[in-house]
Parts: sequence; C-alpha cells; structure tokens
Amino acid sequence: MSIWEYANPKKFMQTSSWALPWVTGLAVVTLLTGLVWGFFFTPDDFRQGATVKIIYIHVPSAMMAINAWAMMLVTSLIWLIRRHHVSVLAAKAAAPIGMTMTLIALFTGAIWGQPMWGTWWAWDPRLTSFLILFLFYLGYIALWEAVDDPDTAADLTSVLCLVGSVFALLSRYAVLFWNQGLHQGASLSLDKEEHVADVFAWPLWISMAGFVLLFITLVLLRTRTEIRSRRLRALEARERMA
Amino acid sequence: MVELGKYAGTVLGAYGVTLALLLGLVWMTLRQGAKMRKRLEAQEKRMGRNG
Amino acid sequence: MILGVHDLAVTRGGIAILDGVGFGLRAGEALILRGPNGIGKTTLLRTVAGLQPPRAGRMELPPEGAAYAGHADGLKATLSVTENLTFWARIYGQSDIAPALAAMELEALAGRPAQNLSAGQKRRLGLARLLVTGRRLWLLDEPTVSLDAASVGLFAKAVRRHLASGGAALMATHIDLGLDEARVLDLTPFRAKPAAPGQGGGFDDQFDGAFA
Amino acid sequence: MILGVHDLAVTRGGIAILDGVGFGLRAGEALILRGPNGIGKTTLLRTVAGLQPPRAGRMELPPEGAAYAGHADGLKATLSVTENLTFWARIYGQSDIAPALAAMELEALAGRPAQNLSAGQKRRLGLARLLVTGRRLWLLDEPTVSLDAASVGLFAKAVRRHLASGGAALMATHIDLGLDEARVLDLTPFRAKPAAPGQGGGFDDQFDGAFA
Amino acid sequence: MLALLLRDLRLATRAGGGFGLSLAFFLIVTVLVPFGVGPEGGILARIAPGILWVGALLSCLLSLDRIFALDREDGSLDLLATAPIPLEGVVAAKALAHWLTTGLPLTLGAPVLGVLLHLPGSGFAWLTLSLLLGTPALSVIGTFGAALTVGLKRGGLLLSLLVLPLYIPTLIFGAEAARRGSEGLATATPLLMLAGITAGAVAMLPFASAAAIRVNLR
Amino acid sequence: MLALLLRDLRLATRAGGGFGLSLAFFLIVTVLVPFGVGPEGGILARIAPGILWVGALLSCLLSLDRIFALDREDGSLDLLATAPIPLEGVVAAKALAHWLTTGLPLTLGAPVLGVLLHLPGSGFAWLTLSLLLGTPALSVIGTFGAALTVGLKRGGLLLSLLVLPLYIPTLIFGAEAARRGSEGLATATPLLMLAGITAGAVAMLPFASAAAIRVNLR
Ligand code: HEM
Ligand SMILES: Nc1ncnc2c1ncn2[C@@H]1O[C@H](COP(=O)(O)OP(=O)(O)OP(=O)(O)O)[C@@H](O)[C@H]1O
Ligand SMILES: Nc1ncnc2c1ncn2[C@@H]1O[C@H](COP(=O)(O)OP(=O)(O)OP(=O)(O)O)[C@@H](O)[C@H]1O
Ligand SMILES: [Mg+2]
Ligand SMILES: [Mg+2]
Repeated sequence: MSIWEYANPKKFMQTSSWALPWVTGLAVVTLLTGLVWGFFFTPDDFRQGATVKIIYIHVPSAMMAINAWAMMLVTSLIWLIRRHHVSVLAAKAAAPIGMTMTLIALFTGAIWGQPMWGTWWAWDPRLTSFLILFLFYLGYIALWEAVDDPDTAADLTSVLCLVGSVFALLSRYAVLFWNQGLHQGASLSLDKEEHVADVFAWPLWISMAGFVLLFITLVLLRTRTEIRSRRLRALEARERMA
Repeated sequence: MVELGKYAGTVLGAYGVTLALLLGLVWMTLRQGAKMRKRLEAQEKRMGRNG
Repeated sequence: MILGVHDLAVTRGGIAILDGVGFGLRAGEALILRGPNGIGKTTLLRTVAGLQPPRAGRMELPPEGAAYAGHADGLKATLSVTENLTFWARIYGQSDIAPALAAMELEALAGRPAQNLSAGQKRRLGLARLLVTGRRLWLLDEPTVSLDAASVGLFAKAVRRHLASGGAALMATHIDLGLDEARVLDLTPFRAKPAAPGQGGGFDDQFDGAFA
Repeated sequence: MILGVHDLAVTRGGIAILDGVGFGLRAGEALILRGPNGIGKTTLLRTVAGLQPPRAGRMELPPEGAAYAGHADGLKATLSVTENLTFWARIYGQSDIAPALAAMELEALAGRPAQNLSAGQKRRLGLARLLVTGRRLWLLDEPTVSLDAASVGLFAKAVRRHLASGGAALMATHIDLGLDEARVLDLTPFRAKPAAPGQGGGFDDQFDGAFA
Repeated sequence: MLALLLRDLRLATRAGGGFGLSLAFFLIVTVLVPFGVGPEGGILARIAPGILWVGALLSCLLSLDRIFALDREDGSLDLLATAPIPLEGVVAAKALAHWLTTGLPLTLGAPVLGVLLHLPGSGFAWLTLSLLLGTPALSVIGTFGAALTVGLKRGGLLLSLLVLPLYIPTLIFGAEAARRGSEGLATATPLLMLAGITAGAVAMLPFASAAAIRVNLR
Repeated sequence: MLALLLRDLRLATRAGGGFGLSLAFFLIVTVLVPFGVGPEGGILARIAPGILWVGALLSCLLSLDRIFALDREDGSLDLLATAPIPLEGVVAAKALAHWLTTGLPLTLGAPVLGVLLHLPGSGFAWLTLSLLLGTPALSVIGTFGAALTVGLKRGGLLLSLLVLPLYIPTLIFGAEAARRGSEGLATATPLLMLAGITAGAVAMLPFASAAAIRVNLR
C-alpha cells in the first residue's frame, strides 16, 4: 500500500473519515493543555512581564505559517510530477489555514511590539518576511479563485507556488541585507545563551504540537470539502449530458 | 485568576485576536464543509447515487 | 494518410464532450464536421490542433503540424492588411504573400489597417493567412462566418486548390460551403455518454462509492 | 408605419459609404438587407439604431426606439444565462424572462455561466435578449451567425411571432433565414459615389480649390 | 439604473471581478514604499499621509478601465446606449458602483496601512475623513476619463495619463488635510475645498461623461 | 522569433500602442509624490532613489497586461502556439519587446525625473546603473505573471497582486544600490545581487511562462 493510492478520492475519504475524530480530539486536548498551561500556570518573565505569555501563540503560529507553505510546495510538486489530484486539493485546502496563521503571527507580534518596542510595526527582517509571505498566500488564493477550470487552476497555482518559493527565499535574504532588525533570535535553539527557561519551554512545545494537530485537522476537513466539490461538479456535468 | 498587571490589555488582546481568527477559520471550514455536503447530497438524491 | 484520428475523446472544462471519434484524411481529401450547437466541434478542432490534450485516443498528424483557424482571426487592428499577412508568413518561414492576397481578393485593401475592415473583409484576411502557412493540413472552425456568397466562392476555390496540391482540410460549419466533393461527418452519434459508474479513467470518475 | 427611411446617407470613419437609401417598414413586415462584404450593412443598422448620426436624409422611428442586436451579444461571462437575461429585462422594464428562455430553448442551460456556452448557445442567448426588450422594431446584424439549422428555425419562428404581434424587423444577413415572406433590399445600388468636386455637404468635401 | 448598479456590484464580487484587488494593490504600494526608501520610522512617519493618498489614488486609477471597457468589448455598451434609460444615469450608476467597490474599501483600509507606515496617532481620523470626502471625486473624475478612452484598445495607460492631471487638486487638498491632521494643525480649509471638489464633480461630470460615450460609440 | 519581436515593437510604437505611456506614467507618479508629501527638498532628496525605483516598478507593472492579453483576445496566441516556433521563444521575444519598450525608456528617463526630486548629484549614475541591471528582471518576472493570468478577463489587478511579491527582492537590491550610491556608500553587493537575480530570472522563467501559457490555452 503506497501513498499513491490516496490519489483515489474514495480511498482518501474512507481513511480520512476514520482518522478525523482521533486527530480532532488530540488537537483539542493538546491545544487546550498548551494554552491553558501557558496562560494560567507560567510565571512572568523578569524583563517582559506578563507579555511573555504571548509566546505560546506567537511562536507556534509563526512556525505553522512557514510549515503550511512548505507543505503546499511539496504537495504542489507531487501534483506536477504525478498528477495526484488529492495532493493539489490538499495544497488548496492548506492555503487559507497558512494565511490565517500568518495573520495570527503578525497580529500577536504587533500587539507584543507595542509594549516591547514602543511601536506596532517595525520594518524588522522577520516581520517583513512575514508580510511578504502574507502577500504570497494572498496571490496564491486569488489565483485559485480566479480560474474556474479546476485542473487548470491546479497547474497554474502549482507553478506559482514553485516560483514563489524561490522568490520567497530570495526576499528573505534581501530583507536581511536591507535591515538588521530588532527581533528576537530563535529561542528554542540549542544555543544556551538564547535558550528560554524550561518553565516556558514545556507549554510552548505542547502548544506547538497543538497547532500542528489543528493544522492537520483543518487540512483534512478542507480537503474533504474540496473533494466533495469536485464530485458535485462531476455529477452536475453528468446530469447536463444525460 | 492570573495576574497580568499592566500588560493585561496586551496579553488579552493577543489571545483574543488569535481566538477570533482561529474560531473564524474553524467556523468557515465547518460551514463550507456542511454546505458542500448538503449540496452534494441533494444532487445525489436527485440523480441517484452514481448519476 | 495526412490525419488519422482513432477513438478520440475530448473534454471541455474537465467534462467529457465527445467519445470514440475516429476518421482519416488522405491527401486531397476534405472532411466537414457537422452537428448541433454545443456538440463539440470547436473542442474537437482545438484538440486536433494540439491546443488541448485529448482525454483518450490517438491522433496521427503530419510531422510539421497543422494550420488552425478559429473563431478569432489573429489580426492586429493597427497593422495594415499587408503587415498582418507578412508577419504570419515570416512566422511560418514563408515570404511571398502576393498569391494569398490575390486568392482572397484583398489587393485593393492591402494598405488598410485591419480595424477599418468590415466583418467579412476581416474574415477573408484571416483565411488568407492559411495560404501563407505552407501547412498541408488545415483545421477550420466556421470559416465562412460573415462571408457573402462571392467570398464563400473564393474560399471554396482556395480549398480546392489546396486539396489539388496534396493538402487536406478538416472544417466545422453549419452552412453549405459548395464543396460537394467533401465528406461529411456528423458528430451527434459521438456525444459522450456519462461514464458508467466507476468506469471512467479521469479523477472525476473515481468518486462513485466514495461517499457511501 | 413603424420605420421610415428617406434618402439616407451613412458614413464610416468619416467616409461616405451608402447614399440615397430609402425604405419603409410597416407593422408585421420584415426587410432583409443584402449586399457584398463591406457594402455598409452594419453601418446602416447602427445609424438607424441611433448609435451614429446620418450624414444626410431622414428617419422616422417609433417613439420608444428600436432594439438593436449587433455582432457582439452583450453577455457577461461570469453571470449565468438567467442573470444575463434578467438584467436586460429589468433595463427595459420587463420582468418575465421565462417565455424568452423557452423560445430559444435555453431552459436547460439557465444556470450555466455565459462563458461556458458554445458559440451558437451564446448567440441564442443574445437573441433571447430581443424578446425581453418589448420593442416593436428589431434591428439585427447577422443574427444567425454560428447557429445550427435547428436554431435558425427557432429564430425564424421567433421573428414570425414578433411580426404577427405587430412588430417589424430589419435584418442584415448573408445566408438564407427561411423567412420567405420577408422583403429583400440589396444595398449594392446605393454604394456612395465619390462626391462631385465641390458638391458634397461635409467639411471634407469643401477643400477643392483650397490649395490651388 | 438600480438594475445596472446591482449587476455591476455582482460582477465585481464574482470571481475575477476585481473586488478586493484594488485594496490589495493599495496594500502592496504601501508595502513597497518602505522597501524603496528604507526602513527608518521617522522618515516614514513624515511621508505617510502623502504616500497613503498617492497609493489610494493609484489603486483607484488602476481599476478605472474596468468601468466601461468590458461593457464596450462585449457589446453591452451599445445596447445600454439604445436602452430606455438616460446615458447620464448609466454613467452615474457606474461611478457609484466604482466607488462602492473601490473608494469605500480604500477608505476603510487606509488606517490599517497607516500602521505600517508609522502614521502618527493623531493622523488616523483625518486620513479617513479626507479619503471619505475625496474618493467619490476620484471615482466620478475617473469615470469621465474612462468614458473618453472607451473606444481604445487597452487604453489603460492613456487613461491614467488623462485622469492624473484631473486628480491633482483632489490629491493636494486631500493629502494636505491628512498631513495637517497628523501634525496636529487646522484642517478645515483643505477639507472644505475637498468637499467642494467632490460636490462639483458629482453634479457636473456625469453629463460630460455621457457626451463622451455618445461620441465614442459612433 | 525576430519577426515577432519586430511586430511587437511596431505595434507598441503605433498610435494607441502604449509606447511612451509607461514613461508618462512614471513621470506622473514622480510628480504626484511631491504633491502628496509636501515640497521640502531635504525629505524629497532623501526619498528620491526609493520613489524613483517604486515609480519605475509600478509603470512597468501597469504595462504587463499588454504582453499577452491582446494576443489572447484576437486569437493570435492560439495561432502562435500552433506555429512552428517554440513557445519558450515566443515568451522570450515578448519579454524582450516589453523591456525594450518599457524598461529601457524608464532607465533612460529616470535621471531626468531625479532632478525633480532633488536627487543628489552622486546618485544619478548609480540610479541608472541599478535600473539598467534590474529592469530586465522586472520584464521577465512580469511576463511570467502575465502568462499565469492570460486566460482571465481583465486580470490586470490580479496580475499586479501575483507579480508584486516576486518583485520585492529586485526592488530591495535596486533601491538599496541607488540609495547607497546617492549617499556615497559602497554599492557592489546590491548591484551584484541585482545582476544575479536578473541572470537567474532570464535563464529560468521563460520555461515557467511557456508552461503557464500552454495550461491556459487548453
Ligand atoms: C508583527 C510582527 C512579528 C512577526 C511577523 C514575528 C514573527 C516571528 C517568527 C516567525 C518567529 C519564529 C521564529 C523561530 O522560531 O525561528 C517569532 C518568534 C518570536 N517572536 Fe516574533 N514576530 C513579530 C513581532 C514580535 C514582537 C513585537 C516580539 C516581542 C518583543 C516578538 C517576540 C518573539 C519571541 C520572543 C519569539 C520566540 C523566539 C523564537 O523562538 O524565535 N515578536 N516571531
Ligand atoms: N468552460 C466550459 N465548461 C464547461 N462546459 C463548457 C465550457 N465551455 C464550453 N462548454 C460546453 O462544451 C460544449 C462544446 O462546446 P463547443 O464550443 O465545442 O461546441 P461547438 O460544437 O463548437 O458549438 P457551436 O456550433 O455552437 O460553435 C458545449 O455544450 C458548451 O456548452
Ligand atoms: N473606421 C473606418 N474607417 C474607414 N472605413 C471603414 C472603417 N470601418 C469600416 N470601414 C469600411 O466601411 C465599409 C462598411 O463596413 P460595414 O461593416 O458597414 O460593412 P458590412 O456591409 O457590414 O460588411 P460585412 O458583411 O462584411 O459585415 C467597409 O468597406 C469597411 O472597409
Ligand atoms: Mg464552435
Ligand atoms: Mg457587418
């Protein structure tokens, strides 16, 4: 049994309907655990005060914003190479989720920036990269919306995703070159100096897992909806020809 | 209740925005899913299960 | 054999339109496609022209491809008749446009910008383009739309000359072209039937039972 | 008398095309304009529709004006058949589009976006628009382009019904519409002759001698 | 007329209809400026009201050719011109539809983009107010420009060229009001002038536009 | 291919073909900015390189939809796709024609407009050089965007939305080079990056564009 079998919508619908309750349950539990722990049961940071609690949503959402695009890149490639329909529908399904994650990272960052840096927005490289990522999501979704033949749209958006990824990386370097920035470095890195204290790290890990599971749940749900809409299209066509 | 001090607005605002966006996304996902399922069922009823 | 079409199935907007179409076209032959509006003549011609992939079946085409003329004529409004024609001739590696102008009686209009032509004059220019492609196979979609009787006559003469010189033509039309030697293929019997549940090859046919 | 045209002269791009055209159209009558490509049928119809001023002559039109249908059908690609037709009905203060849909056999396509129609289906929708205008005078420019024989029949029936209910129709076409009762006017004799030196009325004719 | 307005709004909100895209363009222009002039907050704050007004104006401009060109291409404009509604009404309905799908969203979106350009806190209200007063003039003037160029293939850039000089008074007073507002100065005079321009344009230009269309159709 | 290039150049220089209009748009954007931000020389000089780059980018952007849309509408694109020249060559010829009628004139016009914005004397050479290196990338990337949207009615604004994020790296390095040049700093790194982007885009994107057109035609 290979993953290519899920190119068959029937197989995918069966498996996903079996998996969904489990993933959903797990997502709700982890997300609630991580966020409740983080919000109610962690101490304040000595420098940032209570604002450090924002980290439990800011970091996971920032991470998922990037991961969602990476997943779209992979699934788009699979579509272009193997004509795997479910794969590209999953990419389509993931885009609005990734865009929401980008928005959450931007909004929570902006709200955090107000007390920390004294401004809602700064043209810091990481913030700027996220703004650009947001634009990529917007363009990708708009292209899906604008083309009405599904396979044409799939091809065009996949090519865009591919070319866009190259340019997104390029923007990242351009932005770093352009402005050195105020933003935190990676605090979960192995570098001891930057490492966040364990009291903060555990709930952070858990809510990151929660965001991943939430993402999987939503992608499954949305992919099922996309498959249904393809099915509806096919049935309407049959009806018209009959 | 946790003590958020002078940053209450900031922290609650951040959590509020996040919850609103996430709930919005989940709600949209579920609503679109339900709508599509209903349309598909109506169509299948009309045509017989396999057209 | 210039064109061979075997068991071809064509789609439009992802939906099967025609199924099991087969015919052959030898040098000197013309075939007229008929059928009611919306049966899929345009779609079939675009598939044969290579503008869209077939859903199933096989085609044998001349190695250099075919000359296609669709509903739109590919004219630039601000270029003159001569300039328009010269451009297409150069694209196809030809150089002499005079015979084409003469065949469609466009000499008098040669210097006129295409935007100042009437509907029928534009169409005549569009057909003159075929003569400068040098291709043996012509694919024509409603070639005589907007043409008056005299121009239809010119067109028929041009097609006959093309056939006599070893070419072939596949045409979709609703009206009588005065080409009595051409064979006629009615597409109505090839209308695609809905795939039997679970039988079709495409993604859209694999759903049956998916939502049991 | 629904339409009276007296000694009309029409221009295109500032150049006289037709001269001295005259005819009348009573309730229940249809007139077919004929003539070779480029003679000026489109220009004449646009002039009668009021889209461009005549160069000379006089027209008597019904007070509410005429319904014009040109080469383009005025359809919005993203709106459905029903939405397109409803829009035009409301513009003309009508409300019921069902008879028009039925007359052109478009019921089966009613929910389809216009962009997914074939050439002939689009044209049928364009003609259905005439039925919701409620106008007595129809001006039609090559109405049956792209239509198959059955649809031409539908169109002829719709015109007959319109005439029977006291309407009139002026049509330009190159093909046989199957409307044997319609009169035919060949425009060839009205082709404008170059104005005699110094005689034409327009500004462009007043140059003679100016650069002696 | 109402039918026309509703149709245009429906067309705009359909897939590919362009609703939201001019807002997106506004966002993008605003984002590009810092990339061009560099990330320093002080300079950005100083030029923010002006850049936002220029950005709104450009996004408005880019959507102008949709007003008539599509209707011209598919023959609708010929048919509307022979329909039993006055062409002036057609033009007014089109301008209103354009404002509802472009000017209004731009006005509502501008404060959000102000954040990106470090617009001073006192500037937000004045920016919004000046856009609210000024964008209807942009739509009406733009409709006039679109009517002038309706006969031309891809007249887009020519249209911009014709309309931009007409936009300059609106821009000057609008940006001035926003700038004074953000610096805490009096804004009454430019706002009054802006309102005057809008009122005058709305009252007079539809007649000129209708005349231009009649000429272009023949 | 040469025939296609020559035809495109001839079409662009015919009446209504759009040659010079993008230059005019560039002029007008540059003129609008002082109206928007106020006339102070110091600020203008400071933002001049950035504004000129943003203006050039926008004018380039506005002319993109002419690249394929006209050919699509009148059927030429169908015919070119079935003609005996590779579609990659068609795309490359179109991009080159676009650069010759847009990027090159913009590059040559920018120094003149620099005077209007009080660009410091040392900045002129660097501005021109950076535009010369960067505008080919703008044309090639824009051709890709135009190829993606060729099937859509008035895809103009969607096209902008798709293309602008792709333009950001070019803009950043280009404007940075021009700004550093005008402030007398070292410009080698951004210029090298700019050249790298252009070389990469010219080498790779025509294939992606041709693929997108093939998909759109079917
Ligand atoms: C709007 C703006 C912002 C965006 C788009 C943004 C983006 C990001 C991203 C992408 C990460 C993940 C980095 C990683 O894990 O490698 C991150 C982490 C983080 N951000 Fe932000 N940020 C923003 C504003 C802020 C502000 C204002 C603060 C607080 C002063 C802040 C503090 C942090 C911290 C503490 C982390 C965790 C450290 C880490 O794991 O890297 N961010 N942010
Ligand atoms: N984008 C689309 N999506 C779905 N169906 C479509 C689409 N475009 C066209 N169709 C349908 O495909 C069918 C075939 O259209 P096609 O244009 O090939 O017909 P045709 O035989 O050329 O008709 P005509 O004689 O009217 O030109 C039509 O029934 C049409 O309604
Ligand atoms: N802008 C223009 N300037 C000058 N002459 C023009 C212009 N447009 C069209 N013409 C010429 O005007 C004449 C009349 O054109 P018109 O479109 O009315 O002809 P028609 O009878 O409708 O022809 P068809 O049967 O081909 O549609 C033609 O000879 C045409 O070449
Ligand atoms: Mg057809
Ligand atoms: Mg005509």
